[in-house]
Amino acid sequence: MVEATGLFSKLWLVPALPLAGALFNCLLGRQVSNFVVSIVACGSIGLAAVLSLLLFNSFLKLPVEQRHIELCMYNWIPSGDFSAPIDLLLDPLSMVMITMVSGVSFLIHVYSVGYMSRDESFARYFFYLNLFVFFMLLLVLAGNFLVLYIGWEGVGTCSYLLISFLYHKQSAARAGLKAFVVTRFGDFFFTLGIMLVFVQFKSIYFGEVLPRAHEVLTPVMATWIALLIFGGAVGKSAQVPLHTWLPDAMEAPTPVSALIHAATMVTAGVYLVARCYPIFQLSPTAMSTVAVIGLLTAVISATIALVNNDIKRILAYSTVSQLGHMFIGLGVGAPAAAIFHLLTHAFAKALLFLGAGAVIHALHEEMDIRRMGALKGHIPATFWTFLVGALAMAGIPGLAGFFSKDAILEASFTNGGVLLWLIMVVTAGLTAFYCFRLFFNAFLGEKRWDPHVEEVHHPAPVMTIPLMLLAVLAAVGGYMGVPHALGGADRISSFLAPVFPPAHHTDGGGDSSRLGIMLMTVSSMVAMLGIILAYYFYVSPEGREAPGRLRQTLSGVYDFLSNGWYFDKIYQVVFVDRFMGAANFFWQAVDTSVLDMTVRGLAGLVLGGGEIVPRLQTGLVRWYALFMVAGAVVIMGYLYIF
Amino acid sequence: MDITHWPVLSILILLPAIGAGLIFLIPWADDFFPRVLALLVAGVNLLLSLALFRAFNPASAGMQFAERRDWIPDLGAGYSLGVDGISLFMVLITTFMVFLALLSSWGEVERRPGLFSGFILLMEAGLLGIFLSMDLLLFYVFWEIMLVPMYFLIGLWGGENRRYATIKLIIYTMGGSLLMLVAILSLYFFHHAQTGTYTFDIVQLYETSIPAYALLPMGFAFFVAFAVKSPLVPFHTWLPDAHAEAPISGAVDITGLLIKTGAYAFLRFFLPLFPDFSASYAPLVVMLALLANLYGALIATVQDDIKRLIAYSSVSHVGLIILGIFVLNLQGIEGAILMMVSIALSSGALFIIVGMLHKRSRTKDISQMGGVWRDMPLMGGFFMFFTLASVGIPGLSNFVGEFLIFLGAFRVNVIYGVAASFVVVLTAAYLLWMFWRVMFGPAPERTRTWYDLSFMETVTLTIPAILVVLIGVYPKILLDRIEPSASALLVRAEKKLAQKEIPKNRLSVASCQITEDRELKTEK
Amino acid sequence: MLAADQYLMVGVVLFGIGVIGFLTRRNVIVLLMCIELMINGAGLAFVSFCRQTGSLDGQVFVLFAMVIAAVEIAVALSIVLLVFRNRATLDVDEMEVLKW
Amino acid sequence: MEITFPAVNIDSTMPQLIVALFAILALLVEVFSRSPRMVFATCLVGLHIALIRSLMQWGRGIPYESSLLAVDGYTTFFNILFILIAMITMAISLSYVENTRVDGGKYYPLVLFATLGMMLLVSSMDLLMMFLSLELLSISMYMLVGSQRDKWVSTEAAIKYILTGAFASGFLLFGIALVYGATGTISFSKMESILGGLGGAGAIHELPLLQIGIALMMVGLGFKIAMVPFHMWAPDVYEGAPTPITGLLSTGSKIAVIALILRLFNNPFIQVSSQWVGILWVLAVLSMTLGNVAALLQKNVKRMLAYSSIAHVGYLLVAFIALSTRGMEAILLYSAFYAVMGLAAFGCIASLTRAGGGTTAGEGERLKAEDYTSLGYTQPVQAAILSICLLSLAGIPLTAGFIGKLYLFGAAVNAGFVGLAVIAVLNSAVSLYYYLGLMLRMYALPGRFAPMEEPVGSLFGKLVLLVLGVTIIALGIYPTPLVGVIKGAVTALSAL
Repeated sequence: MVEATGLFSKLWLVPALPLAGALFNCLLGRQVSNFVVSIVACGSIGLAAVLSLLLFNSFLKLPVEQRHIELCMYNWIPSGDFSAPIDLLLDPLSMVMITMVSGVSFLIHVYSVGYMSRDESFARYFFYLNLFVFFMLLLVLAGNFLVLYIGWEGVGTCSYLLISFLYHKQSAARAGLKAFVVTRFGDFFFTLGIMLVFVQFKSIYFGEVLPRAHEVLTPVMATWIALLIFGGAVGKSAQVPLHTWLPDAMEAPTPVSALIHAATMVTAGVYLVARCYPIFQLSPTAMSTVAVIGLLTAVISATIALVNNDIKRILAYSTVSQLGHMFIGLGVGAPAAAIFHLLTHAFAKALLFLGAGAVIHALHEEMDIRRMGALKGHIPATFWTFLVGALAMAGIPGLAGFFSKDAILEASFTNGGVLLWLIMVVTAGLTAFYCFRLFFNAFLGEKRWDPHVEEVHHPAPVMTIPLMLLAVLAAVGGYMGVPHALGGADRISSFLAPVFPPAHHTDGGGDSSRLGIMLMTVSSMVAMLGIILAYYFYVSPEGREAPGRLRQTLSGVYDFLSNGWYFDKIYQVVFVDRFMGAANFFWQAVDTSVLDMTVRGLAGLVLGGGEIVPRLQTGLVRWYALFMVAGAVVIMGYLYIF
Repeated sequence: MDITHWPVLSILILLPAIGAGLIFLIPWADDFFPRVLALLVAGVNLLLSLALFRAFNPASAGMQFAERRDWIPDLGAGYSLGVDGISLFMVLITTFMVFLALLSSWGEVERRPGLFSGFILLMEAGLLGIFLSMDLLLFYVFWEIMLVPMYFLIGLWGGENRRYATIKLIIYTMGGSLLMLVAILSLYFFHHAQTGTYTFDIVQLYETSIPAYALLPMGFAFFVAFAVKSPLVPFHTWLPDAHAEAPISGAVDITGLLIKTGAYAFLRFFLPLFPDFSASYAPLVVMLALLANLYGALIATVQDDIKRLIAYSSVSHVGLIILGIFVLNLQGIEGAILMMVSIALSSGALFIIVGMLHKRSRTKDISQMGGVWRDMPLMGGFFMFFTLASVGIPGLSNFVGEFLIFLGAFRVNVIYGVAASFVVVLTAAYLLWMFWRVMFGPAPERTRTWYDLSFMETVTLTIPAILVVLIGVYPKILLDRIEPSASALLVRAEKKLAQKEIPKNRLSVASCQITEDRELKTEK
Repeated sequence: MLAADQYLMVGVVLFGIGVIGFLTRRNVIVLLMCIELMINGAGLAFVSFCRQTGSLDGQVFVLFAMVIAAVEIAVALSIVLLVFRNRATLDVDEMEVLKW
Repeated sequence: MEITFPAVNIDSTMPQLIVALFAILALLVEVFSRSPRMVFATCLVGLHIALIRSLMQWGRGIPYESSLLAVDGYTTFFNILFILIAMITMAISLSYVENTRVDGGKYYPLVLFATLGMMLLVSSMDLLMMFLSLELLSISMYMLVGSQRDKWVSTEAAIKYILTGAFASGFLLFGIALVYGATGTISFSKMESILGGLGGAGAIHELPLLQIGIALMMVGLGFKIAMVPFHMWAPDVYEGAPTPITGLLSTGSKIAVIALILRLFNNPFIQVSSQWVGILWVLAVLSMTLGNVAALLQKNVKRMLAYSSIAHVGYLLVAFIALSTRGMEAILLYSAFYAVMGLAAFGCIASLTRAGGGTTAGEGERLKAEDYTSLGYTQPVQAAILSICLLSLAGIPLTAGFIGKLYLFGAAVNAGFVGLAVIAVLNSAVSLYYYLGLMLRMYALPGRFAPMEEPVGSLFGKLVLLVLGVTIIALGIYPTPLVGVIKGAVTALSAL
């Protein structure tokens, strides 16, 4: 552990700057002009991003073994033998994360200035957004579990606030509540995990827990802890079965979806598992659980994305699916690949969402891809950048997504088996298909706009420039991790290596490079196939009827998919209705009936006595005398008996 | 201000009592002056308690600023006051919330606001008396006397059902506490039988060992009295009525403080007096607490009356507090104390907000609201903030207490920890659902006239908001001062258990946390 | 010659008649007479005990009791007069404004 | 057979003599001046002198004891208490008497005679003295109850009281006869030594005459203190009597009889007392419960307080059953407290009477509960004092009532009657409903257009009430001085 010195002692500024921005916008946002608000908001994030880059620069200069810097701020919760300080940890993993988070956040902030310009709650929006960035940075910089938990809950809260941002919409309020409660359900496991960690280690510092994990934990305990922590990740990263909140979260303004529900917050689960990787490594059960959940998620959400018609929901399901990929990567022992995919996905998906935002903006809040089309000529910048994003998502060679996805595919093949790999390749094909289904429907083909749309809104430069920058990142971001097979250095893996202790198996031997190239070829082909199929279905004149026909023949499957595998409905019946039923029962039957009636009954009994007893007092003297005589007789009888 | 040589605790209690006396006795021509007087007194008391906080020695586990005089020497009852880490924050939160209650009810009380302020001051005196008494009889005096102003606050300014609410309040709390009086007397005579001295001094009574046959009924009497006040399911049904029928938010806040006395009394009196009872019945109590936690959350979900909803959420939170106390370890107890402070702040502020809504809407029915955010964004922000605080978002005050309680519970029994943390999910669900129904969605036409917060109202809400953040971010201020007293409490209970040679499996967790030097400190 | 015990029995019977009379009759004057019977019963008991124990206390007591009874009756009659003036009745069962 | 005339110690019986003297003097004044105020003044002067005389006797050991009378610390304590009660009764009567057209010239001397009865009753050392003083007290009270001659309720109360009272006296007298028959003496001290010589409770059981006698005596005495089931007269008479007399009935006459019962069960009947525990246990529970429950929904305030006073007898019995020094202390303490509370409460009601009260029930007086709505804003003094009384009767801390109940229930718990104490506290909880209910009513926020009302009651009356109110609070906060006095009185009784 290295004490923070020099520039690193200013590490706290990275989260503090967005916090300052947030506070400013919270307290004064209503008093100052939108311009000031946006300057403060973007400026604070921008500074944080610059600082992150500077830190990165200095970090790279450190020898590898010193790349673990802790900065303790103060002791937050000291209680007996428990103590949870606010401390920050800068290691390669968090370094990468803060750079990505601050950078992408900055771009999205800038974009938002244009996107939200006409919103009356401009300041509130940036307050939330800045606050979110603060919590996200705190999350990734956390030096112990509880600080991570602050960030974890904080981002969830901001996500809730932003999903419900359009307060007048019932659907937005509903989606916000759902997002919060579902993720909170995951957090329930996470807190238990934290407590279990403390009980086992008497400490919650990453620096103390993780290195000692293999000494302290029995395999069973490791499994428990890993699964509990993974429970949190499942909620936050929208994995099956807790994925249902993310599509609904698309009620949020589009930049929010880009930032929170694509690039950063939802990946926190991946980050968490990666962070606790030493514990997961101790438990094969946990590892396979992670992989299986990831696989299920990837497949299920990819299939749902095939049939959805809401531009943002398609992207949301795509996000869920890609997160599934990352978890597969983690589960099969390739955490570096997962983090790599996290980064490239962040660029690409942020780009796609922002592009989608531009589309929606252009068509006056239209979200249904069936009522779009032919936007290519109207918003060319969006068109081209979106294309880059879609290609990157689809995994076309040369773009960012390709490298990272293939790193995971390769690891799955070697560690997980052919079947796993095959399913993932098919999923990759589906990904390419739905990305381009969306792309073609939105930008090509004929106009199917809503008749009310007379004129297309053209995105302002503040919106297009971030798009372009993200497009560049999505295009070239993959070059930080060109695999050895392609003659690259796979710098990201080696950079992250200190965080992830080597697994017991070796990946990437001399023999594997040829295998790697072969695998890449197959997956690229499948992706191409997906794109071509999408073109055939949605652009080419011959295939125009195909989707309809397909829907007819496979109507059962179609319904199943378009209802999202009926997850929501089942949850409604099994959990929500039951819960409300139980609540009503306890209120009506137990609280107001049994308990309240007991009290009322007792009171009624006494008060009823108050009605009856005075009736003894008839006012008749002889009756009174009778009482006295009776009393005398009873007393004498008592004395006689005893 | 050097207050170490003042009888500062007496002043704290007497000042509001005298203030109330002045308000009641002087035939004021106008309601303005009594209100100003009350605010002044509450303000001075707040400052005084802050000075007390500054002068408080965080390292000491014993009673500080102790005062002791004979009161009824014939009975061995003393006028004996003292403050330690456990009561210090109860005192602070009381003075603070009373001040806030007076501030928030400034424009809210329409009829006889002067009298209203007088009753609030009387409540303050009683509450502080409860928290500062070191003599069981004195404690009982304050414990009982609290009910009178409470009764009047609800009975005079209450809603349509106020009569029912007051009756319930009286039946429950008086029934419970009078039984405790019998138990107190029994304890007192047992002590005499063992030592030959008549005394109500709790430090001496702590040493009394209660014969086995009397343990259960006496423990039960104390338990019921405290459980009613807390209130723990199934003794809780007075609270929703009391909350719902007190239309003035200030009065509700005070009720909020009143229920803290139950949990406080568990800590101060029940644990040290009945460690064996506590230890052997702790699983039962914990079950009850967990049940309360879940039960309150469940019922809160389906409430349409916003005050009832928050009241049931209090029931749920109280379950957590009791859980923290009865897991009998340091984290649990510290968490419980923190939680009491936090809930007073967050629920108190929520009630103030509900009062503000009520002032504008004349309704407590959630279905009559909706879409309020559009016209009252500022209030919405505060509302959101305090709702989130109640939900237990880290960085805000409730989280710290909650987490410590969970941790304490988890260490004792994994099931406790699991059950308690699960309810947090439900808490989030019903509180945010409430928020949604009130603030979000399309706004009905009539809400248009609901104006946003005035300056005064903003100030009223800002102060607790700052404290919520402060405690959430830097709870060390509290924890440092609570810890010596809390561990001394555990040590004492354990020692008493050891004397009785009862298998002390329950307290073993506590023992490993408390260091030797602290034990020595308690000895002094 | 009757034994002392038998005088006592007469006293008890007198007392009992008084009690039963008080419980069964409605006229105020009769009630007062019943009370008189009770007191006389007690007086008889006193006297008979006096004979048994040989002390004079009982006889003294009887004298005082007779005086007291007279006073009581006098006061009662004045109140009865008041009642009669007010209500023109001597039926105790009609004096029931005060009840419950 | 020799007859000894007991010597009378003039010096020691001075307070009693003074009261008697001034009662007669007042009657004479009435004859000559026909001014009630003059009578009032005479009586008050007499009471003051008697008070000073009694105070001088306090703490001087056992000045005097004969076969008829004992003047010890116990008696002196009660003498002072009764004189104070009489003074307060007179004070609260002053404006009431004038407002309700009571014949003050007879009224005040009767109060003095009643007081004399009480004083003699407490100092009685034999059954004859006891019977005579009890009758003196009763007959004075009969007349006082009926002293509102133009009001039917007063007359009805009087006839009911005298009929049932004389009926009870019959029982008492018969009981005395039987006790005399069983023991052969009417002197308390002889009785004690005779019964003590019999050898314990087992032998007592062989004396059916004694047992029946005591039982019949208890009927007569229980009637006086309105103990269930001999309480039936109380609500009616309390309601109908002039309000200050109700106060006197519920305090003075009751306390005197309780003091007597204490003496009886401590001295002559001490061997029998353990047999009575079971009966008294039941009667205590009945009295408390019946009194409180009946009061719950009572709409007439005086009647409510009457039921409440029945309940308070139950509370006193709770401590009585303990049969311990602690219990006696508690009873004495509570009696003193109850005297203040009861008189103050009825004083407040009396003081609310408007001038020129009518002839029918309740007219001119505030008796119905609804008359008390928002009273706190129109008659602040009376409402405040009445509130203090109610709080004290309810046993809320910082009032005398709480300390009293603490002592009472403490004595029961100490003697092992925990169950009884539990019932007693539950009863206290029930009683809050009506005490606090009335209080809440008095402070119900007045409507915007509530009619204004002039304050009633004389300044003098209010001052007296104020003093009583302050006393209740003061004794509630710091009872220590009174506790010391009572300890002295109890020691004196036990020393006999």
